[in-house]
Amino acid sequence: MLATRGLTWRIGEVAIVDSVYLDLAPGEFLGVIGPNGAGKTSLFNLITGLRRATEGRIILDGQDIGALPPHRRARLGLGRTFQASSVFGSLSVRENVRLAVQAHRGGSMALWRRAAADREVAVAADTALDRVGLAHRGTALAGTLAHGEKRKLEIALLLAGEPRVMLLDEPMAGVSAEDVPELVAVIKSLTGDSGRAVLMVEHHMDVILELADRIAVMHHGALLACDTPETVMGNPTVQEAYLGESL
Amino acid sequence: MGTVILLALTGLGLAALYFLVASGLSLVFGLADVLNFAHGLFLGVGAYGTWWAAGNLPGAGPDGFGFVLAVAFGVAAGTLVAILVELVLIRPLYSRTIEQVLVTVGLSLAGVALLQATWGADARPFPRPDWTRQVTGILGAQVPNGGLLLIIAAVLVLGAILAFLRWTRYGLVIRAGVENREMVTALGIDVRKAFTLVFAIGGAAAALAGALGGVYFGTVSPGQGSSLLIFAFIVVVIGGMGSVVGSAYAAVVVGLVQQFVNYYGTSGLGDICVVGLLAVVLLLRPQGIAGKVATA
Amino acid sequence: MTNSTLDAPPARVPAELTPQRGRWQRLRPFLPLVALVVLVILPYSTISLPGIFEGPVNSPGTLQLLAICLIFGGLAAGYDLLFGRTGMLSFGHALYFAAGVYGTDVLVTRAGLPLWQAALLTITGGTILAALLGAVALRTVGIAFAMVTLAFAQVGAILVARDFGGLTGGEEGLPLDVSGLPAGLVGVTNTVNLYWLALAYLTLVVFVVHRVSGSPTGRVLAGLRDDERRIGVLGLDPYRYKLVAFTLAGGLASTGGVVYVLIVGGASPHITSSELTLSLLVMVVLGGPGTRWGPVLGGVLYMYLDHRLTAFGTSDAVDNLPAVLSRPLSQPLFVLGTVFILAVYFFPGGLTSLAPRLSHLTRALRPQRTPPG
Amino acid sequence: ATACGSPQDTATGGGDSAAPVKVGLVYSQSGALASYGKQYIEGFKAGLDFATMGTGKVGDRKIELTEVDDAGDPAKAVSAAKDLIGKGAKIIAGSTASGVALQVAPIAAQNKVLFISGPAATDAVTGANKYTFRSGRQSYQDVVTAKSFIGDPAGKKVVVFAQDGAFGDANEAAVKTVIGGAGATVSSVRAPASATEFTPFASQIKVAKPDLLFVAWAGTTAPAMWQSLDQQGVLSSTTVVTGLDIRSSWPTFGAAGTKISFLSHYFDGASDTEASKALKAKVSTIDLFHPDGFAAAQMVVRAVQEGGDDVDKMVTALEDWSFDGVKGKMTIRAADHALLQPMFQAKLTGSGTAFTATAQKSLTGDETAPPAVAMKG
Amino acid sequence: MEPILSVEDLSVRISGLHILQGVSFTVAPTGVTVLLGRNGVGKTTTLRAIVGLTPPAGEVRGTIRMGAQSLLARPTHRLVRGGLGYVPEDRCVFAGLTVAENLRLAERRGTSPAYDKVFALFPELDRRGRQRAGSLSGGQQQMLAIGRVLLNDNRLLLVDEPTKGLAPKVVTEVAEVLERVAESVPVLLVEQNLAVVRRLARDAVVLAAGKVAWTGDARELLLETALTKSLLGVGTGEAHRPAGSDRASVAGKDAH
Ligand SMILES: Nc1ncnc2c1ncn2[C@@H]1O[C@H](COP(=O)(O)OP(=O)(O)OP(=O)(O)O)[C@@H](O)[C@H]1O
Ligand SMILES: Nc1ncnc2c1ncn2[C@@H]1O[C@H](COP(=O)(O)OP(=O)(O)OP(=O)(O)O)[C@@H](O)[C@H]1O
Ligand SMILES: CC(C)C[C@H](N)C(=O)O
Ligand SMILES: [Mg+2]
Ligand SMILES: [Mg+2]
Repeated sequence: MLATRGLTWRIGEVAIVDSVYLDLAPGEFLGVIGPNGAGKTSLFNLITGLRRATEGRIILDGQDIGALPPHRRARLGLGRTFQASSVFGSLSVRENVRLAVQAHRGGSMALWRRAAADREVAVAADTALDRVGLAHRGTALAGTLAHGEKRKLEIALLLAGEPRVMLLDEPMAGVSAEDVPELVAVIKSLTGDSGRAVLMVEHHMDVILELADRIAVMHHGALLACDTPETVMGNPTVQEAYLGESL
Repeated sequence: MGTVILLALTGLGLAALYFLVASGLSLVFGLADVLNFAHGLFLGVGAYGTWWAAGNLPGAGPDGFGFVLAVAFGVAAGTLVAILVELVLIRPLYSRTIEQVLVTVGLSLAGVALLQATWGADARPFPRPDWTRQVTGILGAQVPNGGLLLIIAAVLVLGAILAFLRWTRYGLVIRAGVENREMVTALGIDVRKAFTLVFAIGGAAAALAGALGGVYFGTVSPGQGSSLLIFAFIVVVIGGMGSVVGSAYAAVVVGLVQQFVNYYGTSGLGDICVVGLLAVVLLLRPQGIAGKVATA
Repeated sequence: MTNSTLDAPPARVPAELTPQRGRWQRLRPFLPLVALVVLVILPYSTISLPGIFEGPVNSPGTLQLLAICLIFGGLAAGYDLLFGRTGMLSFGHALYFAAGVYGTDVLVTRAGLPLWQAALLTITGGTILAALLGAVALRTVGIAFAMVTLAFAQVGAILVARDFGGLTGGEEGLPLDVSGLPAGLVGVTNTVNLYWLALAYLTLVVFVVHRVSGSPTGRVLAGLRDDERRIGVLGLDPYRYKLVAFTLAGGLASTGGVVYVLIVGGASPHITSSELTLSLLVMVVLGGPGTRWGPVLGGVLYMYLDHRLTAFGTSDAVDNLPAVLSRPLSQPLFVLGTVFILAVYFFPGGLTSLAPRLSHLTRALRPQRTPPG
Repeated sequence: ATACGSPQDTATGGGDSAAPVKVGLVYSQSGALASYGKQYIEGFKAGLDFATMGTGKVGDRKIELTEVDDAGDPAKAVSAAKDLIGKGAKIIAGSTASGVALQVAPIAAQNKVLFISGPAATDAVTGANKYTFRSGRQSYQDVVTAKSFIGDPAGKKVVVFAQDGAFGDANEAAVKTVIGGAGATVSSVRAPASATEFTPFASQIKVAKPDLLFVAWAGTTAPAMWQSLDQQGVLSSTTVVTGLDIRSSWPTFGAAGTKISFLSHYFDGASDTEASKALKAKVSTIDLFHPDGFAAAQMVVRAVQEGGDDVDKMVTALEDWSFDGVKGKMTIRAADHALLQPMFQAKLTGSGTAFTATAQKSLTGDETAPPAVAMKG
Repeated sequence: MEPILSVEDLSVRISGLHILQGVSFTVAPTGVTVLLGRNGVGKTTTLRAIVGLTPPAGEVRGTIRMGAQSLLARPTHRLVRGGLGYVPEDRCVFAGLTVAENLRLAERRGTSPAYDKVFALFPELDRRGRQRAGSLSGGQQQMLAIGRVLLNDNRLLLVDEPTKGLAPKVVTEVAEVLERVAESVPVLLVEQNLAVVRRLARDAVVLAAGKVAWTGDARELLLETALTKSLLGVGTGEAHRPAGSDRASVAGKDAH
């Protein structure tokens, strides 16, 4: 479904992302782990078009999307969340999600219709909010949410876009332990039988282990391994490079 | 040949003037994040300060050491006003960029009007040593000494500012404070001092521009600062905000383009070229010539 | 200390849910209509407000002043579509206004076109101009965008000042040839018609801005203001939406120019200056960016002060003050500038922020009553 | 005090033969032209005193002045004019800046009130419409005066150095007609009004080697411009003519001052008329635009005397009227309301801060008469 | 033992929201005191109030004392110079400055900065001295943020979620660093990672609904599953423990 072929991003001499070959099948959940600075976020930026790769191709459903701007890629079904929450701070939580739903329904340039009157958008937005458990915060300004709540909103925004390939950048970062299972359930429900593929960066190993079908390990911009969780966890290089001593 | 030299050197003189105004603007704008529309006021204060001192301050006058004293007084006055403006008007408004615009626009209107109320709308003859009215023959060109004086002053100011930013602790604090004031404070540094300092430096440079511009033009009038300001802004932006070196390059380019195009092309084309240059530079390199690439 | 009642989140009640539905609240949606009606019938009143206006409300001088204020109210509201609602800081908005003023003036005075044709051509032209220049300028963002728009406007100012082919009259400006104009728009006795025209313009702009902000596109614009990158990742092209807002605002400004040239009876170059754009920004900030009435109030107040302060400066009250005070106070720009500075400290967030604070005040002053069930 | 009225109400002036006559003075009290405006109003008040023998009255009717500041902004001037007309003023005078005069003139015509433009120099006010007059000189008269400096222009080479825009255009055009028409070859060097560095232009002029350089420059950059011309040796190599501005600007010429030939609208001592004595008694030193205000007041008094409240009668009364103004004999030409008036050649002597102007020659109103234009409206 | 910091009846309102509603607790003069609670409960707000960084729209009431000295209403830079070190939640390194410059900035006048200590803990910072901090990865930035504070001697450290978004290996390293630091300086730590909490904390303060819901011995809190469950919503033995949880759970997953 999504594939990268020799994807590389250099700044000067340094390869931040170094010749990455990835394949993501429909319905697959691929976890990405790797030490801080391995290039995980950078890889996401390349795939979603926020950065232009210096070499290599990105293929979505057989089409090379490497030259498209971010919004075109999104329209093709690529959605993502950000490591540092990026929500529309001056809009209410509900408006945030409605905006995402509206974007998904097609960005027609309606200047005269009343946005609030669109029932379908409203319903879809409320559904997404419900799924992440933020329904009770609908009227709050997104900018005033606590960090963990922003993460949830971020996922709601993603959900609203019903993407076919989802890139989640550390969705659990800063989420209180209490809410982790809930979010995990939400993320789990994203894949299911829908044929959606997920690429998720996460440092919470147990979350990765619970969700991922395969795990890719990045190190110094390159893919160190990409295999089933069991194999990856048993790999001594991975242990050395990433997990380190246990507490 | 003589014409080319003359145009080049007078162009550089103009560039020097732009740079003196722009350098402070760029620092304040790029580092303290204040779009200071009242910067022209500092220039006006510098010019009127020098003018006043030459006539009234004991020891000061239009010649020799007296003139140096008058300029020093003008620069001190400009610096003082800049510091006061920062302390009283801008300081309470940091991080409220848009309200700062309102205040600085208000200040530029009120300040110029105040100069006018005090000394009248008409241009006053500017006291200056006789040699600044003369010309120096350089390779067949009769180059105004006032312009040469500006060039020398601008080079000195450029060197001083760079050394300050690069090698002093306050330079470091200024550069960091721009990014995150709060965090600088959280490291135990009183960041507000640094911003006052930036204003003081900018005010001093602008006041110097006012004094030497007065020498160059031969007069002082209340609106002088504001009319230079638009080109100074263009210079700041072409050069890249916050980059003093960028401002220097940009000032040279703008000064020379204006001078040469005005001579060889038709009138008014020089200004249009400069404005066109601004648009082209920004479209190709939105951060300006020397501007730092924004971090993602 | 051990205590485990943990359910309620920190106390906070969203404003929308605060039960505060007095009679007043139910009237609120109709207030704009009421205000409009009052403004429409205002010229029938001979009421005098000494000190505020030179003559009775229905005198030509007062109506002329009001008309100019209304135009700028509308202009500021249109500019806010860019600045307050989309987060685009344009320093070149004066260009589209000037295009409206000079376009109409040149077409009527030099080309002899009937007004309606000139107006139509000008508004179309101004809108296209905004679209074209916007298409280029929007390749940049932030301060760079502000400066590119400033550059374009500056070229406009230079062209007007150069007076190519004697078209614009250079620094002397171009008086409007009224011979072909409808009689109802000419002459002091018909100032009221110009007033109504200005009111219509203001109403149009407020309505358009209101509708657009409430539309799906308006929602995207609000999103752009907060996080443009996110809009792209959601699948919307930020560039297209910004261009639409820019073009629309440009078209509204040109329309304002058409009305303005009729009211003032000519074009003069200082409407092309960057100061005008800056004053638009000042108006919006003065009133409260991103609010429905703030920019309008700001524009009206700015223009009112701009016109009336000249009279204030020459008034006896000022003349009789000691020289230290009367000299600066007789400079209108000194007073105007000082007003801006004070406004920032006394009404942070703009004039519209005054309303909630006033209501706080009245509530605090009112004796506590048990809230109605 | 709520009351209802028609939205088209305007006060109706006078009718009553003892009611005061309302005269609106709209001019620059603040802004860049404030000092011109100040001279104008001083002149006007002195002129009113002179023409009404100190009574301030025409017959039994008091002249009631309302002064309004336009700050140099046409929009404000138009508002003020409409306000004054609405309140019954039949005469508007003032207009320090050309841009203001040009936009107030149509208002006067539309509302059939008398408009007497002030210092605004643009030729376009002349012949603007039936209701518009002028109390000052116009650019064309400046140029004719300049021509008098070079004797026979035939075969001479003349360069006009002027700022961009209408003021420069008008001067260039006038030089082409007046001096070029007399056989000189005229070329021009133009510079943006906003320029601060004049060396390129000075070099261009130097290269052109003209027999006469006519400079039309207004504004605060003028001193820098003169300095550049001087430094590049233009002033010492050719005859340079320009208009003499207000006294406070003289010191800004610096060393250049004595090298320039000035055409002058007026300076203290240029004439020795009854009016000039009366004016001097009031203002001690007469400056450039005092005579314009003085003449305006004389015209107002004449208009009221002959016309009462009837504006058309006022117009007739002013047309073809000759009177003794500060400058000497002034004549209002009926065809286009040009104000024919003496003009002067002047020289500055002294140095640095203390120049004195002396008249070289004066030209009569007929000698400097601009060509008549058709009345536009 | 006299507490190093005592917070009494701290109340913070930010633009109308009553975020902290009378919070009182103390920080012991040695060891780590951990501040726990769900997302949005006001942990960060508490730390920021202590260090004087409440946003302009905010209003702080109550008393905050360090020793005998009241901290309220004193400017942040004074507090910090007085020995209050603060590591913010989102790192806040100066992106445009190099790593070395970031560190140099943190030096305080009149003290000798302990560079060797910092570089021994984070050799990465030494190696990357000339790199611009903005181009560091999230984890590297966190190291810089902590290293910056450790340059100086402090009387109390406030550390907000230092392990957020860090790889397990680095989490361990950071925890070790904090452990060592805590031997000489008391630390008030906000942390979501219970494994880290368990390793470091001596005392715990649990916030809920803008108030203090529980204070006491951290070990006691973590031992009592019922208590943690009711206060924090998790039992210590449950699967969904955040990052850095011990390998046992990893192994457990492996065994599925
Ligand atoms: N714009 C940039 N310029 C220079 N270096 C960069 C830039 N962006 C990222 N880097 C470098 O690229 C490397 C990878 O960064 P990236 O943010 O992708 O890491 P990551 O795997 O997401 O780490 P973490 O888990 O800490 O978020 C880091 O070493 C970082 O310093
Ligand atoms: N500037 C602000 N304006 C309005 N509300 C705010 C502001 N800052 C924080 N809040 C609110 O205060 C509450 C507490 O926020 P705080 O960041 O202190 O929580 P936290 O306990 O640190 O959460 P997390 O674990 O997610 O970091 C949240 O509900 C948040 O919405
Ligand atoms: C300068 C003066 C001679 C007159 C005035 N400036 C005008 O425009 O016309
Ligand atoms: Mg990352
Ligand atoms: Mg927090």
